Amino acid sequence: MIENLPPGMILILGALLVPFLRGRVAGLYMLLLPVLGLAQLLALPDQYSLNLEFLGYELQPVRVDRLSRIFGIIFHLAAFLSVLYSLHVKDRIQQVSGLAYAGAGIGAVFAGDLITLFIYWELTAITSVFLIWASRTEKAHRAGLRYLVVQVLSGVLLLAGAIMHYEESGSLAFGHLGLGSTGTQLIFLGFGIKAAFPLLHNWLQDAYPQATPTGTVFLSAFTTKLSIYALARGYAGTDILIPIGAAMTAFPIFFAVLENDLRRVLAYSLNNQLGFMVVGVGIGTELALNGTAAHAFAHILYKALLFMTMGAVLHRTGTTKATDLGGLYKSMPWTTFFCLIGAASISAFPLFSGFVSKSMILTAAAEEHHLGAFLVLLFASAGVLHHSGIKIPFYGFFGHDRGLRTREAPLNMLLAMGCAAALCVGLGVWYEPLYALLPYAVDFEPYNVTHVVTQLQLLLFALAAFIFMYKVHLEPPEIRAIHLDTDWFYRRAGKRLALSLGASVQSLWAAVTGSALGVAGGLGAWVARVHRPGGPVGEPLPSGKSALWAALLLFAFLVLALLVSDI
Amino acid sequence: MEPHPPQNPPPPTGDEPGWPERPKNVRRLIALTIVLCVAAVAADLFYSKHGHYGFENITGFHALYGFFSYVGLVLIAGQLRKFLRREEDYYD
Amino acid sequence: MSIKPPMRMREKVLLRVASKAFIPLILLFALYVQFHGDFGPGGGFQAGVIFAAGFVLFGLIFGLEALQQVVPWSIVERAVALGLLVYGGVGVSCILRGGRFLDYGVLDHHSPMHGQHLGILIIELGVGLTVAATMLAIFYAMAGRGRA
Amino acid sequence: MSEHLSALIVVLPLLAAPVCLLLRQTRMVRAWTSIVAWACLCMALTLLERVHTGGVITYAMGGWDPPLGIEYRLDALNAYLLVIVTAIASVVFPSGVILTDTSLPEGKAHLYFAALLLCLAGLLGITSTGDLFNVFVFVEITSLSSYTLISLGKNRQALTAAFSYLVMGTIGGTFLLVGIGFLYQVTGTLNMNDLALRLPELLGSRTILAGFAFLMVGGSIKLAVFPLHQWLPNAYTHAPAAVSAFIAATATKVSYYLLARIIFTVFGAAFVFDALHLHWLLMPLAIAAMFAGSLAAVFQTDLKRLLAYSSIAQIGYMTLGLCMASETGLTGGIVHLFNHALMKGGLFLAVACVVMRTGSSSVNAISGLGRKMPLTMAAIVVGGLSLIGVPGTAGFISKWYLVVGALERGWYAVSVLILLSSLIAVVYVWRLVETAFFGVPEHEVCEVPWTSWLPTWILIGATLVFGIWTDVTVGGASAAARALLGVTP
Repeated sequence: MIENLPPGMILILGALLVPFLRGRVAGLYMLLLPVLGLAQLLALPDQYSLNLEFLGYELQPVRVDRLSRIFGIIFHLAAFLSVLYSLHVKDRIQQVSGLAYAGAGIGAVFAGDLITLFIYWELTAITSVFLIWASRTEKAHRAGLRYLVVQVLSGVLLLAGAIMHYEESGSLAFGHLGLGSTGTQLIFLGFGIKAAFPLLHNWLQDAYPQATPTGTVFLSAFTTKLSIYALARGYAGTDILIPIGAAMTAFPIFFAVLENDLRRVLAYSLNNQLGFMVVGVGIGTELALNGTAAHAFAHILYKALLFMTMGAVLHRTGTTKATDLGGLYKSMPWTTFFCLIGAASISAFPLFSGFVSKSMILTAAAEEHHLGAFLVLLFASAGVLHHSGIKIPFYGFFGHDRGLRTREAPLNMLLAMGCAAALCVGLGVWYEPLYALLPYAVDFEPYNVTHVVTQLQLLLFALAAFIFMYKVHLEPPEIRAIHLDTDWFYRRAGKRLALSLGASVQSLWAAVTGSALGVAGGLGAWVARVHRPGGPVGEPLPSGKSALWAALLLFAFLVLALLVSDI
Repeated sequence: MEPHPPQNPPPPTGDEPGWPERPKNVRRLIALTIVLCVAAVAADLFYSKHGHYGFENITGFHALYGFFSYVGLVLIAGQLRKFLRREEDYYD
Repeated sequence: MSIKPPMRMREKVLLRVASKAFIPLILLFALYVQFHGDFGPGGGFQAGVIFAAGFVLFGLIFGLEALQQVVPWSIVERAVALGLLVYGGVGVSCILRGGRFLDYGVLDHHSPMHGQHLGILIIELGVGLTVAATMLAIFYAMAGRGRA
Repeated sequence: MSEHLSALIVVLPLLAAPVCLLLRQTRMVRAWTSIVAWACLCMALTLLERVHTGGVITYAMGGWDPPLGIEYRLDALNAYLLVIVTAIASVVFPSGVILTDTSLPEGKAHLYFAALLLCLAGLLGITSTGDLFNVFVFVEITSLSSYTLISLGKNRQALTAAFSYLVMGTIGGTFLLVGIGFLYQVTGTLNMNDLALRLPELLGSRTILAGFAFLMVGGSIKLAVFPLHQWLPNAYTHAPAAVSAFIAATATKVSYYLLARIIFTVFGAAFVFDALHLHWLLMPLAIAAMFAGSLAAVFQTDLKRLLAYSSIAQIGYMTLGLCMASETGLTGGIVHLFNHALMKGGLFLAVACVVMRTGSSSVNAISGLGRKMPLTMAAIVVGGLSLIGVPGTAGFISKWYLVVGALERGWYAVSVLILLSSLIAVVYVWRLVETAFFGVPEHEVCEVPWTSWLPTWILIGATLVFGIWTDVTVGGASAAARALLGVTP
């Protein structure tokens, strides 16, 4: 029985019972669900699959192997930590959707065919949007809708690609796909949207900071890492991923430097960390894939930890804007401490979890002689220190004391942060259990003198650079502002760009965008006018006119019939 | 470049500055960082590096790379801000 | 079309006397058409209309209230139902007697011809009942408009 | 007795209707109607089972053999339809919301139930008969009873809605009759199978072609194919909510059956699609319906109206399946017919529950009801997901077959359009979800009693069950598709 229940189902089905429970029982029950799920997963044999015939297609709803297992384990851990962190929340919608979302993410990881994958893929989109809407603000509402459209679009691309792939190859199995056909290219694009590839990334920075404090913790763990898993499964060793990943590591950090909202900073940093994994998938050697899996594992923990600390700040102060924060270490010492651990982990200081995983990817890049990617990753590693290692703790908890005096985070939040922090340090020191879980046999030692010294040099000098820049007042000040990103293209059409490009270009551009906007706006208005109640389609015609239509159609039929009546 | 906010606004609550806020301690932390930096570069002299690329074996390569990456990042970002900055209610 | 106030109709002696003489004849003729229907022109449909016409005439002359005392609405409604049930009941009884639905031949085991005859007669009766009742119902509905 | 089932399934509700007039008492009539519906369902299931094991069932009315007499002829397709229609009836009729939202005067409920039974009898009659003129008679029985039912809606507009439906319905019925007349004039027969045998030699005849055109347009009016759908939104909006549930879930389905029967059985796919290229006329209409219906649904402010426009879009999907004229495409169309009956029936019942509690069917009425009426709102959510075609729901299965069918024919653009129009459904469904769960409650209400939510959930639950367990629905639909195409299994 327990084997026949696909992993993730315990969480999805269990979530449906949550509304019927009250108080502590509900809390304990929700904590128990990920534990039970993990126990079920660990009880499954090492190589296991469940096959099913559906609509005449061979499906494989469950496929356990080493690659899916490690993602399954970390997803369960993340679900447990997220539930613990959000234990104080009374909102049933958040609880149900959070658990179901985690379950859908887990289910997707164990999907052995593209249809099952698609089903879970869309389920993650549908369940997670509630975590954004649960903020119940107008901004969150709009961001949630944009998020939903992008996520559903990614699923539709996946389905369309899967169907075309099936037409070409006759197989729906989700194994290595490559970029050989239009179908697999569509699937690649669908994965790419969810993995927040450069220029497709903006839904992430747009939506995550709008979610509830606890919702962001859930969101940070599953969606993007699911797509990293999917890329590792289907497109390992695809060269184009290396430049894509390198760009992903580099360009978000510029935005992170400028951004004022610290949760948005973390969203950019999330993007940057995904870049490391994408490069790892692109290199595609055993070492690189091990590094990707390990980095995803470590990353989920420290990123969740960082989002948790910012969530606690938001919970207590109502803001995460750098311009409003500062000096919180006095009121929230434990949160500060955990934040520093998270910062050290993401910056990959030796003895913290980021170090043991990121060095694998860097080494793999060097071994395969991807010089450009290697240098970019190195640059990005120094950049990580800026936004996540320094900016988050410094502006959030130290910096200028703005006189915010509040209480320490609630106990359940502290417990969750403590667990995550313990895991971050634990994996950095005692990394063998993690390495034992990796998809391939590991022949890699993170703590050799070269690794440690070079990493320390990189980080310490970057730190020195921070002090230097801060002292000479070259550090960009925190200001109340937002910075444009690709969402600008769909949130604000191209007029403004023209302003900085000179008058002649401006007028041309304005003409072009003006007419394009005019056409688009006109089309939108036309659709609305025609289909609104009272419009020609949205309101039934009087009988006379509909009778006229009937006559017209009869005429059409008769013409059609008479045209071919010489058969 | 934007005018800097005042470096040390008085804490509005008027309570004692905490340990990390006292200038003496800040100086100590900076000194510690410099010592660690020097130590890290000095360590390069005492073992044989195993970088994959030749340039990695230059003494202090990573230190320089880290320092200039950071400076470059911040300076470029500062320039980008001129183009990308908008008021907070830009999209509203 | 509105009906003129009944009081004035009732006052006209000629109409009252003539209709009193005609109504029984109309009903009798209806019955003739009804039972003659299986051999000659006629049948349940025509008979029902003629039958109802007799009552309508009564209603026109003596007023709606008087007619509704003779044939209350509930009777009309039940008669519609009953007629249909007679019709369908014959069909079902054919099945019960081992034939097909509406296979009158089986109604008389000795002579299918006689069975057919019997079947058509009962069915026409049902039709006549329903049609007459429906006509009256329509009349009630039209005449009752604007009163409630 | 059992060989008479194919006649009894029509006769029983037909004769049960007058019995309502004799019973009169509302409670007894309600119970009677439910029992009749359940009995019909049992008969339909038996018939379906028998068709699948023993092949086509024919029944000669009154012992007169076809083609002279009226023949009832059941194959995999009509047996499947009978099950759908009776299943919906046996869920809707006993429902606690059956009298909600009506303007019935005191003590007149028995007339309403009699009309419901007549409507059921008409639908079952159209489905089972093998005689074209008999089809026309039952079409009229169905139409007349549904005009009555629609006019019983709570608002005064119900009367005008019923009247404009009457006008369009009469035009449709007349077109059917004219078409049947033309065919009879040339062939001298009304039996569909006999027609199918005689027609191939006469297909060049202009009378036949004109008859075909009249039949198509008449059927299209009844089915509410895109530009002829104008009667539908008002009728569904102003009818009593339970009547909308019943009619939306059954009447258009039966009209679809009729069109499919005329195209495939009487005239044959070879003539209609290969020679006449009908799909070049019908397919644009189907696609226009998918988009226009869904887009119009987005802008509606009334729940019933929203669902009505969504129905127009769904009819578009089914018609598209018809145009494909392949086994996969027809399977998709027919299985969508089944699934759409379930989800639209369930959704309209859920709306009836909303009307029962709030007295209004506007979209704002469900604002914030997610907490107050969780079961009803959950039903709307699940039904909506099924309308979109989210995997795990029945809607996904049918859209899957339609997409695959389009790909098989090489109509890649069409398959993309199916997916795109589903995205529009996301918009109107999420509007409901959001209003229900994130809106501010306007009404202080509580959940409806079990007699009302249980029927809703039977239908909605079925969309979930048939979203995963497809043996019965897809199996039945593909058997029906093969029967239409004349492929012997």
